[in-house]
Amino acid sequence: MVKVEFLGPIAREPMEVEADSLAELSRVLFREESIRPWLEKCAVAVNDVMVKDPNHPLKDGDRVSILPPVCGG
Amino acid sequence: MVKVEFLGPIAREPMEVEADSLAELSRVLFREESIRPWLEKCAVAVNDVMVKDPNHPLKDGDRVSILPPVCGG
Amino acid sequence: MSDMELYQGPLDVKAIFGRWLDEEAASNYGAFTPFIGTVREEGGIEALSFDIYEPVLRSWFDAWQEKARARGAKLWMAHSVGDVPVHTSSYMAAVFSPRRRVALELIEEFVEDFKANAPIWKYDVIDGRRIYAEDRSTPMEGAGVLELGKRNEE
Amino acid sequence: MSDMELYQGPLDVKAIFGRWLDEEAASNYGAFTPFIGTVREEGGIEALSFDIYEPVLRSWFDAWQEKARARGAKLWMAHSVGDVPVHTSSYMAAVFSPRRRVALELIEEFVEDFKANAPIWKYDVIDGRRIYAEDRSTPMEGAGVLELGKRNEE
Repeated sequence: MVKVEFLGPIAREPMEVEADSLAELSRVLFREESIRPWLEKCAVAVNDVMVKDPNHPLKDGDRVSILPPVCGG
Repeated sequence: MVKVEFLGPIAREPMEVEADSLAELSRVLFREESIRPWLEKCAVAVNDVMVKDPNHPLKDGDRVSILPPVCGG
Repeated sequence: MSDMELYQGPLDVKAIFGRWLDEEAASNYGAFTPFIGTVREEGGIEALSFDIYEPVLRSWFDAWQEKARARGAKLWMAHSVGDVPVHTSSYMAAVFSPRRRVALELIEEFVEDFKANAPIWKYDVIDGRRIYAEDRSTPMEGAGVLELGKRNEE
Repeated sequence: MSDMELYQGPLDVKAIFGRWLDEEAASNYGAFTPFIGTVREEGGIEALSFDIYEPVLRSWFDAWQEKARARGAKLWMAHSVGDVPVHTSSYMAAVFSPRRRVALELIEEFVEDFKANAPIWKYDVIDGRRIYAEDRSTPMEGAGVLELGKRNEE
């Protein structure tokens, strides 16, 4: 199980997902109506490290953060 | 007569010169041993306005400032 | 005192500026280039509001601090969390460097990358309500990494 | 208070910064980019020293203020006259602008042109003696306008 948290304006509680890669996780997330519109604009961090490989492997206990478009300053 | 003043590190008192153009003034200045080495690196202001035309006319009472290389900050 | 500071509410710009100056007073830097971002009164907002994801902001900042160090320079940064009323400041950054070229180049590069990649979310506060500033927001570097799931669903 | 300030000796950086901030507190600018130049301890100097020709500096600055205004921005500047000991500051400049791009671009352009064209002469102070910093100095725009005299003499 990996824990998925949604940051900033995505009004969604964290969820627990069974997935052994980012690709697999993304298939699960795209089935969720409330999350789907965000996903193509979002970046991802696994255990607080930014990840750019869509096939990045996940292991039990990983924490995945979904980061929507930003605007600091 | 125009008044010529030497700014910054040029250790030279102001002088009064008879000249009706910058070109004429520059011929006079180039004859002065202590000024000559400065002149090709210097810019010129007439009555506090920067002048870039070597034939700029001068009239009686004009104040000519000789500005050596700068380094503010 | 850390070189990346987060504050609840608006920044005390003079105090932070003064402290950075004091911290580096003996460091023999010749150029100091701060950037201060202030909330403008426009579009009927009463404040901006910010969410920050600190762990990723910290690693983003630390990577920049390394880049600065490699060029002989040092970075400082402060940002607000929560509501920041109009005409008060939410963001300060600064470069100290031996020479002016590095300071001027680095503050520009840092601030631009900050806008694009710091994990901070901005909201307009209008009539006490927080509205995500979606139109001014930018997908971070690496956005789209979840597209594979979409393609597989189609 | 003028927007171009000359001071005998080192600048009180915090006081000047604070005053500029206060002056523009209600101007609704979103970005504020100061530049602060500090005297580095190097080459055995105890201080730098400066001569300024104020009338030409004033017109140079006023022309820049016009350029800034045309881009919706505002400039401030302060500089020392006379001796400025190591680790104290001799130069401050700042841009206030509605938007960050203009502020970042303008402070860089302004500071670079300042170095090249502001009528200020710098001296190293070593053992109490003032030595013109000739090797770091740059002929101003328009230098060479007196070359005609040389050619005519040759």
